[in-house]
Amino acid sequence: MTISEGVTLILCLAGAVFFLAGTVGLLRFPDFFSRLHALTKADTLGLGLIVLGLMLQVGSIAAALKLLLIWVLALLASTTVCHLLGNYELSRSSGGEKRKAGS
Amino acid sequence: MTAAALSPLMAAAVAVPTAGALAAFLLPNRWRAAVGLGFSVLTLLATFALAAGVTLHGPQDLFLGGWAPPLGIRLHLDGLAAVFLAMTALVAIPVGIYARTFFAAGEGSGSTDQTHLFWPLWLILWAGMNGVYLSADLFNLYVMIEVTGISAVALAVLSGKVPALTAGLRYLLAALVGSLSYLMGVALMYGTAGALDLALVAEAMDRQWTLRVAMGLLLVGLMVKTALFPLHFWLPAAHSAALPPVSAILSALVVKATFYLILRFWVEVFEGSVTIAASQAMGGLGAAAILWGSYQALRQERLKLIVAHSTVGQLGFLFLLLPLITVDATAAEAPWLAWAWHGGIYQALAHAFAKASLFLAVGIFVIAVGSDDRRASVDLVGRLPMTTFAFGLAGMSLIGLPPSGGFVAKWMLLKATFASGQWWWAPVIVAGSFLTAGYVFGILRQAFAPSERRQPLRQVPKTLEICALALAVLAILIGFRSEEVLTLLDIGVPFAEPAPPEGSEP
Amino acid sequence: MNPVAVGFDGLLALLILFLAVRALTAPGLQQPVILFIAFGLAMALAWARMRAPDVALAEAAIGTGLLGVLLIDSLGLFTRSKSETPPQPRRSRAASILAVGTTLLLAGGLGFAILAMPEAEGLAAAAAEKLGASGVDHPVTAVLLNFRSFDTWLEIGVLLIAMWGLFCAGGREGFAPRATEARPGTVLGGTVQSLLPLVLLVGIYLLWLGKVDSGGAFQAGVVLGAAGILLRLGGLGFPDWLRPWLVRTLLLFGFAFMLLVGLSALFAGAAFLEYPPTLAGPLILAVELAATLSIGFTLYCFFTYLFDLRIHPATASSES
Amino acid sequence: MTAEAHEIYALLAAPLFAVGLVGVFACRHFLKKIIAAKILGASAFLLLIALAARDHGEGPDPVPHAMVITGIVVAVSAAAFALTLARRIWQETGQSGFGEKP
Repeated sequence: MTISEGVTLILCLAGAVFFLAGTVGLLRFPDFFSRLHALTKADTLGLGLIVLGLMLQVGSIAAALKLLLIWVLALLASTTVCHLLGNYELSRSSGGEKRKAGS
Repeated sequence: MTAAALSPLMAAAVAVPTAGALAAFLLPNRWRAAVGLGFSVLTLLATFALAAGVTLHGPQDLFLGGWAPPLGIRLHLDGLAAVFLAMTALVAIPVGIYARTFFAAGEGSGSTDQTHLFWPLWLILWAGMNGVYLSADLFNLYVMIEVTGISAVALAVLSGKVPALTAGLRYLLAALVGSLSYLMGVALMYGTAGALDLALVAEAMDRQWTLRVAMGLLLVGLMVKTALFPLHFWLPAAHSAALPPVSAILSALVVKATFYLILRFWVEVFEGSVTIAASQAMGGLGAAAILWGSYQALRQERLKLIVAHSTVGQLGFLFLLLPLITVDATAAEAPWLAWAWHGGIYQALAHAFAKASLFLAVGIFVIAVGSDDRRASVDLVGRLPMTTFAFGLAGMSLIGLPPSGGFVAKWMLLKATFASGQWWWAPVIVAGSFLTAGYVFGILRQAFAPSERRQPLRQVPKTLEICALALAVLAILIGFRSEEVLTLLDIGVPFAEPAPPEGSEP
Repeated sequence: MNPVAVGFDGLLALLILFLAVRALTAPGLQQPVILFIAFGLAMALAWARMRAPDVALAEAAIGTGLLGVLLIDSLGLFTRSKSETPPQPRRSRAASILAVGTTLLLAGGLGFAILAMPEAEGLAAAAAEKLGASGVDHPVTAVLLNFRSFDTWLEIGVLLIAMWGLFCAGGREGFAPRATEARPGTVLGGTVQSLLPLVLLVGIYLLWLGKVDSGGAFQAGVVLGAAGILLRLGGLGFPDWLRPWLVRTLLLFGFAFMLLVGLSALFAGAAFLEYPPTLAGPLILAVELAATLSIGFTLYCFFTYLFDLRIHPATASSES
Repeated sequence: MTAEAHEIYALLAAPLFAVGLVGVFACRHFLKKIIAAKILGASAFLLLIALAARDHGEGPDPVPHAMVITGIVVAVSAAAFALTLARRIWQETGQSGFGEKP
């Protein structure tokens, strides 16, 4: 095993651990916002680590950039979706008093 | 006409109605009917040219895109295809004229404007049916079946009313189950035979397990779409809730398209691998359909439901054909094979014209009387003589009274049952005719009965009445001109000799 | 034989089956819809495992993506607009046993048939042999747009027919004028609008890629359609400049264009849909461009029509 | 891709087909019926692709791939049509399944 393969292995395993943690959090956390928190944070980091690990293995710069683009787009999408979900939950659960749980 | 001219004409049988559908959709609403009828006439001409061409030059093949099977898609034209193409076109013209007048008079539209979609949908449905008759490729047939099925459901819900919507969703789900079961059968066949062209698949057929299951899936899928008892559950509601011209199309033509496929698969692809027991089972279902459908028709209170249930029963007669043509090797040259074959196809033709006429006539009754209740249609003979006459003529053919097309069909089927020794189908045929007579005369008696409480009728455009009568006359006329039809029918499908002629082998 | 791979495929197969069963047996509507979307994603993984990336792309984008959006949108309708669903009678025990029994019987019979299937050659060799004359270098694109272009043409037609079906079922031909509902959030709208150039780029890239690799009109069309749907969700209504005649033209453009190509072959004395060998490449690209446009627009219209119908139902005509 | 893998997926098509078919009839809600029909379709696609993966030296067979792409588009078109019908029936009558009292 070369050094780069070793690094890839470590990064991917770390990424998988984050995914696992995020999923456990989604299942175990008590309320909506902490679940959302667990999911998005862990997925973002997990995906990032795996992408980083895979970037070491592809042959060309172009392919590596494509992988990076996947991560950036996933980041954008998850941020937007997280915002929408949070907004929806806020308007649903507290009606008028949006301030309370907003912090 | 040369044989070379037939290839573009075969493509035209699909392409011309499609072009008509697109033109009709693109143009403003007020031009759609004219464009639709114009393209209908063009399609009729193409169809008749194909029938003439196949009579002169024999069966033809067309490789679409210039790619021969096994890779490409083949269209195949023979007598059987030509007869069904012609049947569809002959029903299409009167129904089209009826529809134009019907919608122009503001019937069936209510406050919604989507009825203008009749023309695009009907023409694409026609294109799909022509494709079903011509295509000789398992997967292309799947796509054709879907084109036909989805446009048929869209037409069935054209009125936008709740009963039509509910019946339409049931129809759509049944159609999906049917076509996906068919597709599963296709997948198994492709896996076993490694080809999609019907002639190539037929070569690979044997009594192997996988192919039997594939055959079963394919047949059951097509039976759902043909509404063979007990898979007919979706038909009465869908056919009776649709607008009259649509009901005529659905009942007369659309169910025949999948029956046509069952027939083609049975004699050209499964030939040699179907067992006598399987054919008897199919015949048994047909017999049950005749009795159950006709009995249900007798019990209905609403005119359109009577005619719709009658379709379930009359479709049963078609399936009696299968046990009569499936025989062991000792009877391979028997004369009754041709009788049964001709009788079955004739039943399909006669029913198409008669049923279209009945639905159009009932549509006229409903407009005139203002109610679908059978008890409301009293004392009509003096006031709607032409339509009552049309109903009587079409009913005559449905029952099988001479000299109608229905008589020729049932007579030939009866002859075949006795000649083949399968006498047990004969009582079913006779009982079916009596039950049919029961509901036809039930309506006619009312129409002839003078009544005190007769209500004023609404004015019905004469064109509607002429269209219904024209179809009824066709149903009778094919009883007189059977020789021409049978000559055409025999081209390329000399019975029990399904091998394609030379030149068509890829 | 690689035990890790077999183990992975076995687990994935079990997962797919589990998701399918649960999607149909889970209570309520929300769970089934979510489980069905998960089922679609797992299927996409299965396609990829079987070296069918074209199918994986199509399934993930159309089969799961678009249909998932439509299902989730329906979820809101079915659970909200009428106050309470009537209490469903419990299914009897006998009916459940019948359902399970039928399922097992069917699965057994069909499974046996699949196991007993002999190994037929298939058409891979035939397609490889003719690939050089097809005008493209990717075998799947060659089959779709040349060898079996008749199927593809009709399939684009089915999209159009389904749109007509939607018009009939919805009780209105055409689209509601610019919708007036509030924007769900400026973050979504902003993100979508800033990503739009990238989405268009990806669409064109996929279209161009179809000549040599996995990709093509369907995948590109879906990407364009999805961009439209996101814009709609982001608060951008059906654009005013899309006049009814333009809508109709866009809906049938791909289907009609391919018909014209097919018919001009007839007039040139060739078979329907036959391309002259020297022109096959450019013609296929032109057909794909037209198809992409129509596919993307039709998928967008599926969604928009349903979405509008929820907000502005057609005039009720419930008298029977 | 090992030789065994496509056999696993080919075999998976059988229970999926059965589940989908029974589901179309047994499920009560329109939405679930539509989902069942989609699963039914997926089973046929799965078998076709698994058959294409049987390698005879030229790589995967492109014909079933094209068939399945065609099939997916057709299936989604039909599903969108069915959804429209179901939603319209619900909006007009409040029925979410066949044979319900409004």
